[in-house]
Amino acid sequence: MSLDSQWEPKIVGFCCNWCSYAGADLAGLNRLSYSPTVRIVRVPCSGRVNPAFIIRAFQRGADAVLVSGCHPGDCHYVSGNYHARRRFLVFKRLLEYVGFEGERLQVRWISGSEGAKFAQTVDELDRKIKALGPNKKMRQEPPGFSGVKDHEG
Amino acid sequence: MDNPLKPYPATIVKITDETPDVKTFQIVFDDPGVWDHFRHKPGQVAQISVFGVGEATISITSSPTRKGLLEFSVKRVGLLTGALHQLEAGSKVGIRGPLGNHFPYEEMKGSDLLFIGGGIGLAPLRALIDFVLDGENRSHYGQVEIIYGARSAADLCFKDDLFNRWPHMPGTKVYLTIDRPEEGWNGHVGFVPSYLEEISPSPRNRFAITCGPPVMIKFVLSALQKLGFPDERIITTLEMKMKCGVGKCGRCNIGSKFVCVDGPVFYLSQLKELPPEF
Amino acid sequence: MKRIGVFVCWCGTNIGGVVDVPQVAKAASSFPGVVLATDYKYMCSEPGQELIVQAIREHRLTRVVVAACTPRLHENTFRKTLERAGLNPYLLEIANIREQCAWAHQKQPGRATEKAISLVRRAVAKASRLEPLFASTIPVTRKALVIGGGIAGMQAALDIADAGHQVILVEREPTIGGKMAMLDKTFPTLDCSACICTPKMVAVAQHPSITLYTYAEVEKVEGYVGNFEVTIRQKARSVDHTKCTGCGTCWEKCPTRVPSEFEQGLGTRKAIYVSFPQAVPNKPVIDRRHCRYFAAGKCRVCEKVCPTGAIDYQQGDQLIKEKVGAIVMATGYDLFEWEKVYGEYGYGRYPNVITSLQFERLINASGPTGGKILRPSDGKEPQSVVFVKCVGSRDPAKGKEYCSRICCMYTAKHAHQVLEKLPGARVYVFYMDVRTAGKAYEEFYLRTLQDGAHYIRGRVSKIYPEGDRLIVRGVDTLLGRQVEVGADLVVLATAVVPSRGAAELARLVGISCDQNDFYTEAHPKLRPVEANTAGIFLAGACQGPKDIPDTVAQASAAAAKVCALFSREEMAAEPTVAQVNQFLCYGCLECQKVCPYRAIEPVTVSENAAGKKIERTVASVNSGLCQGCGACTVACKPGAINLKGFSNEQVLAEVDALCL
Amino acid sequence: MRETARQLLREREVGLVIGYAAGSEAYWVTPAFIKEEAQADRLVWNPFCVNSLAKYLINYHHEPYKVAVVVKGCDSRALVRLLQDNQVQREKVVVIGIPCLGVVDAKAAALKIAPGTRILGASVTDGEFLLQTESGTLSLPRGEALCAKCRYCENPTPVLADTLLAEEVAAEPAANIYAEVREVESWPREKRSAFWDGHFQRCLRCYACRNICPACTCRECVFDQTDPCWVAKAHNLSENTAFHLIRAMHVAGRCVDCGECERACPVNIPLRLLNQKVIKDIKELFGVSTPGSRLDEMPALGMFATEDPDEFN
Amino acid sequence: MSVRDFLLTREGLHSWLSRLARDYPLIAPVEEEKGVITFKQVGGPQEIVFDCAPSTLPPKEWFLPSTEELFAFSTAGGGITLQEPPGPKERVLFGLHPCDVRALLALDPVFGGTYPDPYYLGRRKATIIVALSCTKPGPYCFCPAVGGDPVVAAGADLLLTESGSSFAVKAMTSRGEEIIQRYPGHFAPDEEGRGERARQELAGQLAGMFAFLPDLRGVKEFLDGHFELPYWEEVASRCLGCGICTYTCPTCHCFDIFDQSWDGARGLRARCWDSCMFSQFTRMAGGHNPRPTQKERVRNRFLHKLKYHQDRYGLGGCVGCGRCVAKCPVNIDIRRIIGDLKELASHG
Repeated sequence: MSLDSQWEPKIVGFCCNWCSYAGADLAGLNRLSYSPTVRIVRVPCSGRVNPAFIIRAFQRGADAVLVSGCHPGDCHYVSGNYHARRRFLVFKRLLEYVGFEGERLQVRWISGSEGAKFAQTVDELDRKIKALGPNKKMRQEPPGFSGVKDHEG
Repeated sequence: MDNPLKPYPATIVKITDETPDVKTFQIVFDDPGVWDHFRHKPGQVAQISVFGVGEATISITSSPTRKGLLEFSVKRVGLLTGALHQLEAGSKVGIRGPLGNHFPYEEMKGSDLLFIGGGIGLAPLRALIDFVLDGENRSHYGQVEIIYGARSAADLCFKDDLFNRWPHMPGTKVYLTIDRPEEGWNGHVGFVPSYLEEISPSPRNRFAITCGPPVMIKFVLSALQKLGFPDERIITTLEMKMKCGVGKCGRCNIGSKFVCVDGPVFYLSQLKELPPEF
Repeated sequence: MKRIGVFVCWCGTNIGGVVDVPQVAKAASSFPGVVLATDYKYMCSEPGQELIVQAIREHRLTRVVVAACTPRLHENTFRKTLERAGLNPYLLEIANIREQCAWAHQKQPGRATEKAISLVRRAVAKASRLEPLFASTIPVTRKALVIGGGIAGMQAALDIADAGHQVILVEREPTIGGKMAMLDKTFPTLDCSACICTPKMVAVAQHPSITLYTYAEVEKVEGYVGNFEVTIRQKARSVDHTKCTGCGTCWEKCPTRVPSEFEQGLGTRKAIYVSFPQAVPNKPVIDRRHCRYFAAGKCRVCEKVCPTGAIDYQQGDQLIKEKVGAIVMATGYDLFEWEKVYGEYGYGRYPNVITSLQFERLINASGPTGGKILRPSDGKEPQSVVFVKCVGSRDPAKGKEYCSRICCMYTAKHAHQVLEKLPGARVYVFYMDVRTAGKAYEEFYLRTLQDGAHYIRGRVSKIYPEGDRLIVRGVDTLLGRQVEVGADLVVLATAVVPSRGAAELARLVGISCDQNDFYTEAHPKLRPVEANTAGIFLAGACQGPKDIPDTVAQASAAAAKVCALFSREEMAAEPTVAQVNQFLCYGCLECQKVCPYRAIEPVTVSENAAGKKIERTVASVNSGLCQGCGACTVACKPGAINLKGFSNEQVLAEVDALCL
Repeated sequence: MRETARQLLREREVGLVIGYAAGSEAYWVTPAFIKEEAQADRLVWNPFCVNSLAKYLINYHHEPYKVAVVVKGCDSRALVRLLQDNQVQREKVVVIGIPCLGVVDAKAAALKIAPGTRILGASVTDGEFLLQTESGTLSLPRGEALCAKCRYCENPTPVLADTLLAEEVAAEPAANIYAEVREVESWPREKRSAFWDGHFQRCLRCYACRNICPACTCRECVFDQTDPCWVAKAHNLSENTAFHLIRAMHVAGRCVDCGECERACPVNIPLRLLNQKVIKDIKELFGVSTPGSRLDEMPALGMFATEDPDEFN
Repeated sequence: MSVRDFLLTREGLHSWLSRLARDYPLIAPVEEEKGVITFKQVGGPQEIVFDCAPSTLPPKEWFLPSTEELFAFSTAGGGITLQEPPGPKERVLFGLHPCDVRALLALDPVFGGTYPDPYYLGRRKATIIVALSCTKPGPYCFCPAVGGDPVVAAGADLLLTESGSSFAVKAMTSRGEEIIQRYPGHFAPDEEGRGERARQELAGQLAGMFAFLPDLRGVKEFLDGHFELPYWEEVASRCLGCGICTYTCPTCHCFDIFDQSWDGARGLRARCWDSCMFSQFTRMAGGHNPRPTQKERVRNRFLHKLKYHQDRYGLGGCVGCGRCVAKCPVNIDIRRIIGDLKELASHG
């Protein structure tokens, strides 16, 4: 993908059904305008988000990933977000360690009443990623003649 | 085949439900010219591609005498066969083949033939059965007897052939059995090997060709030996995981033989020479 | 291929005014598996739904994607639509193109359309991976267990029993009644506590549907919602209650006196005792720790005097197994052990520094002083009484961070009572804030002020003796100066904490506690009386400090929840639960550790491995307990445990589709 | 060791002893599976006994007999993890612990020891490994020959053993175990990225790192699954990176820092540097110890504390 | 017949390689990472490692890439279009040792035969092979034991042998001759047979330098008659089941075929290396596995090297490069295996 002015970031969001997805709905309900670059996958809980999902998103060309769940203590499932918190503290550091820009993985606690926070988070992320440009780490092109390694390539 | 790894584009024209987990796919090549050099022989297999999912090795169940189309009976067991089962008539697939060796139909000329099948194992036999029964080929062979069994009546494949076609062909007998008694079944009940012993066909001037689940094959082979069939006239087919189908990818070897090119058809005498890794 | 139908909704102009709906439908028609893509003004309307039903039939659709408003709104609506067309309701996926697209990107219609297409692509990808799901049903044993026989437990038990269900009430003390039975009056109405509490106790005892186990504890809880198996330990009373008539001869004659728990140590009881005269059951138990016979092997006075031969020294603990469908936790509270940390208040060394609950006994007509306010050290009437609030509450350094909620009101009540009973006495109340949220509470507090109580805003820094009096030193933060008050009696409003053993009980029952060991409700707003484990409900102060009306309200609410559960013989379980692939599971049981619902248990499976029969341990999900959070799926390395409806395959396919 | 093995086998206390036998070169050993007393003489213990043997126990999980296994301190952590994960039953294992002064990096030794050399005996001093060969004594300076994982050893003495074959060795005061990790952390992002890309693109996906790893005990690994396909089979930088990152997360909280992955890697990918990063972060973030060092401490990512650090508000 | 032997000075070699790198993709051993020598395209001679013996990974990657596209497919628009990738450009592979060349000869019949594999054969045809005689065996080399010779490289186009300050060059094929003619001025005809002498001299020196040469005599015959041996269990108990031995082996050729597609409509079919050491290698969709335990898998690999390849193609399956010996993390050493089998054979 070229870095021309046409480029828009591709951001995959994982939102828990009970808080953050509702927060995103609320943002819309309140007609808060935010960048359309984030596209959400609904999951029951932030604790359902496997780091492998995020890796896959980066492989497939996502420029950033947003994981969002209930605030600690408010998890619909009691402790899912606490597990998620531990996991993503570690995973984010690992991503940075192997050379990702840390901003490309955002984890945020957004409650069902925080429509504005959702919109703001998305816009902030969008701005950051626009400044960083497209993600190149792990990015694959759709399978065709250049999808896999070939020495003669 | 200038590139043995590249399939011919083809289209499913008809799908028949054989049993709850077996479907028969009628497939024609998109380029009718392919048929002229495809020229499969009974017993050979082909790779069916579902693009985006992969390939599976399936025996060709239609006789080459049925020109212009191929039939494959596929049992749903894994990812690819599962994907295949979801396709509908009109779907595009790829066909790579024909692969492997074939039943020694030339050598069998002049002999009686005894087919012993179990479950989906009738599929490769059917290619030879129809080949032998079709047109003028019939005159080259003696009696044709088919012993076939399945877990239940519903699990019998090719019911039309079994009940409506083969029994009415000259010099042809069909013996059916199912594993357990069930309502509405008046036929034989019991496992194929014991039914074979009951029928006790004479080994004289007769080839026995068997295919079915590994356990069945094991007991059928010993039953046939007990009946006096020589190893050189007992023929079976083997199934191994295959990828390339052309003897290169390395996974279907039994000793130094590759099932994909040296098989799938083996005489018992050959099997006895192979290490027991199948 | 799956035959997928895509239905794009205009939602009038809500979606259609921003997103180019026909273009979305057109784009969707080219997605893999899509055999029909169409649009309609209002999909959720009757004709809209009919359109879907017709299309499912006509095009033999096997999966349906509706692109419309948030699934939180109409997922159920459209599931029913699918059902009407004969399709499994879970073969539906919704693309949220209203809240999360049209409404949020009104100013960028072009990009909104682009995003809508992407969201529909995601939904199609997920739809093609959807599998039919079936709600399973769980049989429900319509019998409830209530743990704790205080006002919360009694109320819950009575409500459930009145609805026609069997109830087992377990109380670890020899009597039910709990803390409320100890109180003198209740604020703000100043009703006699005993007068409203003891009839409840009797009602419980006499209710034909309530089985009462006092002096008993829950030992083990197995099973899951609708199907718990509970083991109750009936502690040895050493008295055969079937023979005992409660005549009282034994405790009259018993030679051993020990401080009474019921009197908060201000009075005594015997080694064979009933806690208080109105106890239910009104039959004694022997406190073996203090009984001479059990301690020294001699005495047997009670046995000798008992007219019915009810004394049974040989009696042992009994284990009782009960099957119940629901459990109500009503374990109440205890007081914060201020003696351990408040050195500045004398570590409990000064007899005239007492807790509010002791004060309740002191002022209670049936209490050790017959309702006279006499100070413990010398039995004199105090002339100056100092109340100190927030002892252990709102004190993260020494006690608890939280507010105990009831102290402001009962201290006002106590102040009022002192001023009423001891005319001329001075009353000082040290406070941080006065919180009087409740019907007629603020009015009551103001009355106490009018009565003449001195409220001093500030913490007490030290209490020390001077002669036979105490000096209470504190700061009046309103005046900004130090104050010292002489006191004959100091009453501490100590923090409310979960009753002793609450955390262990939580572990045993399988629910979770917060950092203060109060039981955690399933949702702080929407499910305040349910524990996080299905079938377990919370009533009263075990969930957090609360006063009697709130406790009773919560108890009745919990009872209502239990009755709702018991309204059918079977309950439907959500089918979006975790499921174990036993082939992949290698039995590390990491999933069990992260499951907040105790829905995962190890089971042993036997299988053939290289010709040998072996047994291995694998995880197994109880779909009755599983709530579908999916925490286990990420804890599982090989992906052996998967979540139906949000499976690994589905989420990966969604990610793939969104990135295209 | 031989005596212990002989005794265990003689008294039928165990049906199998897993230990080390001499390898085909002086600086290699090979795992030995001794079932008969007479075979016990094949067992050796020398500074080349680097392999972790604990994971082999899984293969004998269903055997009726007990198995004895030789473990060093680092290997004992692996054993603890296997016990915690129910992959090994404690009552079916006899743990022969060897307090260890450090083992030799075979790659370094191979530069000093000619192929075909026979080692007659070995000893360890503060500064060197001394090897008796047919042609005299050979010295390997500790600084050059010591295995990287032994430079800072948290458990020179096994944390779990039924018998110890030598005097306990005290752990050195905690040094800067993660100096290399911190070094990489301190690099500019581009440098880190290039560094790991360079390594990951070389990966052959031979899965030796996984197969040798005591934290990898799945019956079927996600990387071998085709539905869902977590990581494609294709060998390229993207898939290889995905492989290594997912693997790092799978062993997060389980990796005992035995260094076997790095040793096994045929193309010298510094895998320990990757896994140590995770160990270090988990320790710093959640205040736990190196996995496997305590039987009562379970994997950190399988639990939580409400007061865990939070960066996600 | 034209002259086939030439001499090349060290400087000449460097300038020739520089020219080659300009004219062709030039592939040669480079030290990719400390201690890891692999064949990579180079910009010039300065990047090349000349004295590796042998490289960490074999050059087979250039004929059977670890991952390679077979064709791209598209089912968009109702039909199917398949498109194969373009064939490789002509390139020069420099620095193969004789064992590596022998390994290619062992692979040729696998990919040729009744079903010629256009991908492998295309690469083979496009590759000019310049081999280099060994000047010193690697620590685990044992090619003489399996019929190899460190100074003979039948199958290469050119063979270079270091001799003092210069290299003896032997054109083994007409293609080799052509390439020499294409670079006049670099090669001096060797009319006095210096090259031959140098090679013989080197062969003499090398003969005693192999640390361990297992005796293969009678081993295949023994294996012909003994499939079931408890010995394999012992080997398997140590084996980790990783793919190191097969991936570093210059003659292992197993591969897997898989499809890759993000949307099911467009994608590609590719193959990548696979290993008979992996448990799922032979496991069928229904769950049956003809080689269910590591014992069968280990046995299959060694029988493949020592017997099956010979049976099928009349060629040895092991060329004695010692790569698997060097890299096996649990020291399963084929030299020892051969020795052990020999011993088992002698004990009947």
